[in-house]
Amino acid sequence: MDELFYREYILEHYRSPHNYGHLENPDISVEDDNPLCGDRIRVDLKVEDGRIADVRFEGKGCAISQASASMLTDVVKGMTLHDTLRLGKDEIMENLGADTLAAARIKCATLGLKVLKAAALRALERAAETEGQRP
Amino acid sequence: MDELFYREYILEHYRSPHNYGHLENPDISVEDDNPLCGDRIRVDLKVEDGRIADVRFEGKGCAISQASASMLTDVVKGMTLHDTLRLGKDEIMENLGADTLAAARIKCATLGLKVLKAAALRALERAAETEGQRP
Amino acid sequence: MIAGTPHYATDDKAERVRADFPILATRTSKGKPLVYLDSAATSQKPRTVIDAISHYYEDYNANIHRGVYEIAERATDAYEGARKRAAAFFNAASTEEIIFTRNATESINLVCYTWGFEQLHSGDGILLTRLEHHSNIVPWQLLAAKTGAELRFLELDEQGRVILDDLEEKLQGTKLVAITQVSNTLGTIVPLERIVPAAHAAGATVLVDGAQAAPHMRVDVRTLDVDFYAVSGHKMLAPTGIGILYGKRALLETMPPFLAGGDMIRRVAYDHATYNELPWKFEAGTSNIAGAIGLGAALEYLEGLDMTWVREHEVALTAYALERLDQVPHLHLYGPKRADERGGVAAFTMGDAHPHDLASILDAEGVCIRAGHHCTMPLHELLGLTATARASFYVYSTFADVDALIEALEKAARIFKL
Amino acid sequence: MIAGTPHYATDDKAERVRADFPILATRTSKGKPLVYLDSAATSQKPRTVIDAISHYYEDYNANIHRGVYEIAERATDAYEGARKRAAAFFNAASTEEIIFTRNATESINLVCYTWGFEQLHSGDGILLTRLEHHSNIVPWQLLAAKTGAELRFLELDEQGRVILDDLEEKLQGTKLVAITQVSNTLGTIVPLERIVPAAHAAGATVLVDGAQAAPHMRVDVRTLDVDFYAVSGHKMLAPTGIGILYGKRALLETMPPFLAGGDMIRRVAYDHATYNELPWKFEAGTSNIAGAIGLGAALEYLEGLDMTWVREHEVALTAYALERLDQVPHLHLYGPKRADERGGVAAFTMGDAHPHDLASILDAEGVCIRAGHHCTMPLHELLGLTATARASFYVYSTFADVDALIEALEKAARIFKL
Ligand SMILES: Cc1ncc(COP(=O)(O)O)c(C=O)c1O
Ligand SMILES: Cc1ncc(COP(=O)(O)O)c(C=O)c1O
Repeated sequence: MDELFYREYILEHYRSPHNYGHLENPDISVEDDNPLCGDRIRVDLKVEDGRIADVRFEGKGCAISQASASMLTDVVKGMTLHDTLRLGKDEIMENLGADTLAAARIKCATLGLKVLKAAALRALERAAETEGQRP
Repeated sequence: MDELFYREYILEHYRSPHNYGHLENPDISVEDDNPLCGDRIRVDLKVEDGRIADVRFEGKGCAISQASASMLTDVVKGMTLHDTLRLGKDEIMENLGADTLAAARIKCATLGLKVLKAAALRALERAAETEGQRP
Repeated sequence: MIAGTPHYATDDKAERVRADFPILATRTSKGKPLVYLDSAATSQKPRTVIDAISHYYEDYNANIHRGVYEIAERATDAYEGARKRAAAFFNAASTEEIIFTRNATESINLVCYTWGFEQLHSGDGILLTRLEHHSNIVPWQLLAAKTGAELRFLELDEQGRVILDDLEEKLQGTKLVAITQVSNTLGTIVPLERIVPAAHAAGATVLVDGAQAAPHMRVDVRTLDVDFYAVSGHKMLAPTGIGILYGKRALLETMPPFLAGGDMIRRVAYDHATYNELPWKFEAGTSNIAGAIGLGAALEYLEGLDMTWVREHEVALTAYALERLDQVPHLHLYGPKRADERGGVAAFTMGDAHPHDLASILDAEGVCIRAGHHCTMPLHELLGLTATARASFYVYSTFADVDALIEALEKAARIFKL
Repeated sequence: MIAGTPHYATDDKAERVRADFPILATRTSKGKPLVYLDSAATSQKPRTVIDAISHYYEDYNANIHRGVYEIAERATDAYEGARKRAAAFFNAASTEEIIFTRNATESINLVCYTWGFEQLHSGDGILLTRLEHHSNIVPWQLLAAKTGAELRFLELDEQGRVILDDLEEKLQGTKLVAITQVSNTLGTIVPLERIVPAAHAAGATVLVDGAQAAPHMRVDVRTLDVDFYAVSGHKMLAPTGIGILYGKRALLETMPPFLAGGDMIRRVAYDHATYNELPWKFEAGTSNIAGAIGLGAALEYLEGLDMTWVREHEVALTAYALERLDQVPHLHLYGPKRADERGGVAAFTMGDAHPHDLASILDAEGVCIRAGHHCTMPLHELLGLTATARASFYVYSTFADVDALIEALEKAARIFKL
């Protein structure tokens, strides 16, 4: 791993994460951790018309997991739930400005995405249920 | 191990063991086996004045264990119990006419000796007890 | 030996295979070439396996799963890569179904201690065959003694083949069928394709002891539909100290952990712990990392040989061995008469020459065979024997090895004046 | 670094030792020399150990204990020779007290499953320290959950040293004391010489987790008077997949077997079995033969180095590391302050730079450290941490390695703008 990987903006996101905190009455709230290193992230979503109207995250862990989650929240605000499900490792690495990362650290980098996708999936499920309940 | 090791007289002892069978009313009878290969030997002793007055053995197993036991009975007949306790691997190997033997086979070769010594020891113990009981 | 028979087709390749096994070029202390006919006890190792181990220690030795640095990543990838290869080799549904153990014995004990002690109760039947190795008898005896479960046995016919006539009957009340796929003594191949469906229909779970099958034939755990499958690496070109337990995921998931400690946990507090996901839940403490990497190399080598050829060669060689052994006076051979009904082992006795004496005389000729009960004491007792001599083959065994065996046996016969 | 200090006396030898370890001459993919500071996770292997393994596979690979032929004899002698060496190394009363296992984790579990489940009952105390590795916590949690025995803990002072003031009190009703000799996280050396006699006086049995002690200092099980002692080979220059359980013979003899199968039996019938003598009663199935032989070579190598020097060098190196780490701004070091009160591990945090980030940045410099909970999650929680960075040393570690560590940490501090 290149030392340059820890670019200034990554440390900025780590120390001053965007969209940090929680939403009042979120539609969805999902939390997960990476048992290998103890990193933990919670994501709150407000959903409107199949889009992420608002997002907050909270977490603790290494600079990579926290900065990556912070950058991700910027990216997904306003995105459709379906589009967030299409996000992958590549987009995360691009956000971080990294070519490669040790496998153990990739799990750090993608923890936020994992939680976000779980949240989006749950939102879609819930929408399908509501749909089914219509008369 | 040298093929020559299986000399004719060893096979003779194997097929026509000396002092084979059992004694009527032996003073001591001890049986043991070699769990690794299943060889088994029983030795009966008649003891008089601290000497082996008569000996028989019975057993099953490989040529080395059975021939070695057979030859041993010839050697110890008339010997004092104390002297039999001094017999060791070297005497056994000399009986067999062998310089070396694989460790696993040495256990075969010395099984008879092991049983005989156990019998001699028991005879000596018993003598000591009788001694102790004398008025 | 008739030149140009189909035998020789497979044998040419075996001759080439030999060059990959450094030990086969050595000589005994008496200067005799090594004729290794004890592969059922443990196999020899190809250069590629030996090198995989050295390479790990010389180049990227590190503990796995938690290291951030480069060699730790490489070690983790190699270890988990071996698991992927094993999953593919046995056609498991996923790597979660492949647990690394020390050997087949530990694999069977793992099932016994976790699934067995949870699932078996007083009166439940455990169905074995009369062929079983001690490792697939004694754990179930201990379990039976503690739980009140009872052992039952499928009997053998005069050729040592498993009698299936009363299978349905014996399956009544049977909760576990624990059977070998290939007997390490008689060579019998057990017809799993008949037993497994019947066992499942009767509601029993099936554990197969694959120690003697996995090295020698293509094993597809999903086609066989076995619930558990136990493997020893050292019998299939891999290092000592590494084995596999395959288990169906649905079963493994319900089982409590076996050994407890590092790596098998998810979270630990002083007063309680939660467990890791499959397969790591069953791998406590630092694994035999080099062993697993060596096993991966062994499976890769076997794939290169092609398991179809492995079995073809074994059948050809066994057929030749049976034919030649049959002609040795006073030699009595045990097990099925047809080579295609057996694995590459031939257990025999010869007149009143005790198997240990035979093995010693053969040793002097550089011919390595096993003598004793081969960890099937009860089967020997059933056959009225305490010991047999056993020659066994593998991918590097050749028709010439069989010839050397026969020649040495003829010498033994002369010594014993048979 | 002051030239001519006593440090350098031991360091000269360490520099020579390095030449015996092939991996230490390698470079990372970025071309950096390897600075391996993760020996508490697993040690590197000297040429002699790697060669002992290859030599076995290339020259005398065979299964042990039952083979009559020459290479089987040689393999048996080498395997049992390793046991003799281990008995001498730890000053056991006899080879019967040395059981080969996979690792320290299995050694502890063996005691838990056999001695533990037989001897511990509802309400019995199991006394641990707050330092324990998961491998010496989770087995006892499982036992406690099944038997109703209860876990107790010796607390730590602010330097992570074990508080003994309430030892007598906590020993009341304690049947088993299961403690580490050296903490793999804080480095704390636990005063066995005070705990063991008190435990025995209170009627308790003592198991010591020697995973981090055996590699680093002379361990004499008879002087320590411990009842059980668990060792991992891979942390003391030996291959992966081999460990030792030392147990006092009188205890081992009363214990039921653990894993069941080949080699651990004396006789087997279909319905019952009798067990082999010590130590084989506890070694079921084909052992990690190459692993044991490699362990023998490792112990021989360590004897050659002299365990007194090993410990001296560790103390000198640790003292130097503590001194230098202490000067790094924002770095917080955990554990005892005096080098002679600790083993060669240094766990630390640095400002708000997460240990994983530190390890990644150090990795780019070729410096291998561990980041995480080091399998002591509860201890980390007690310290209010989720992770630490840890550097650890062994016989091939040098003052130059410490310098490389400090330099890399200073770089990390610059990146993190600490
Ligand atoms: C103190 C301590 N105990 C036990 C263990 C477990 O060792 P292994 O994983 O080799 O079983 C370790 C190794 O991490 C350790 O440091
Ligand atoms: C049929 C069978 N099962 C189980 C085993 C046990 O294998 P291991 O000793 O490698 O655990 C063997 C090996 O001898 C075997 O032949």
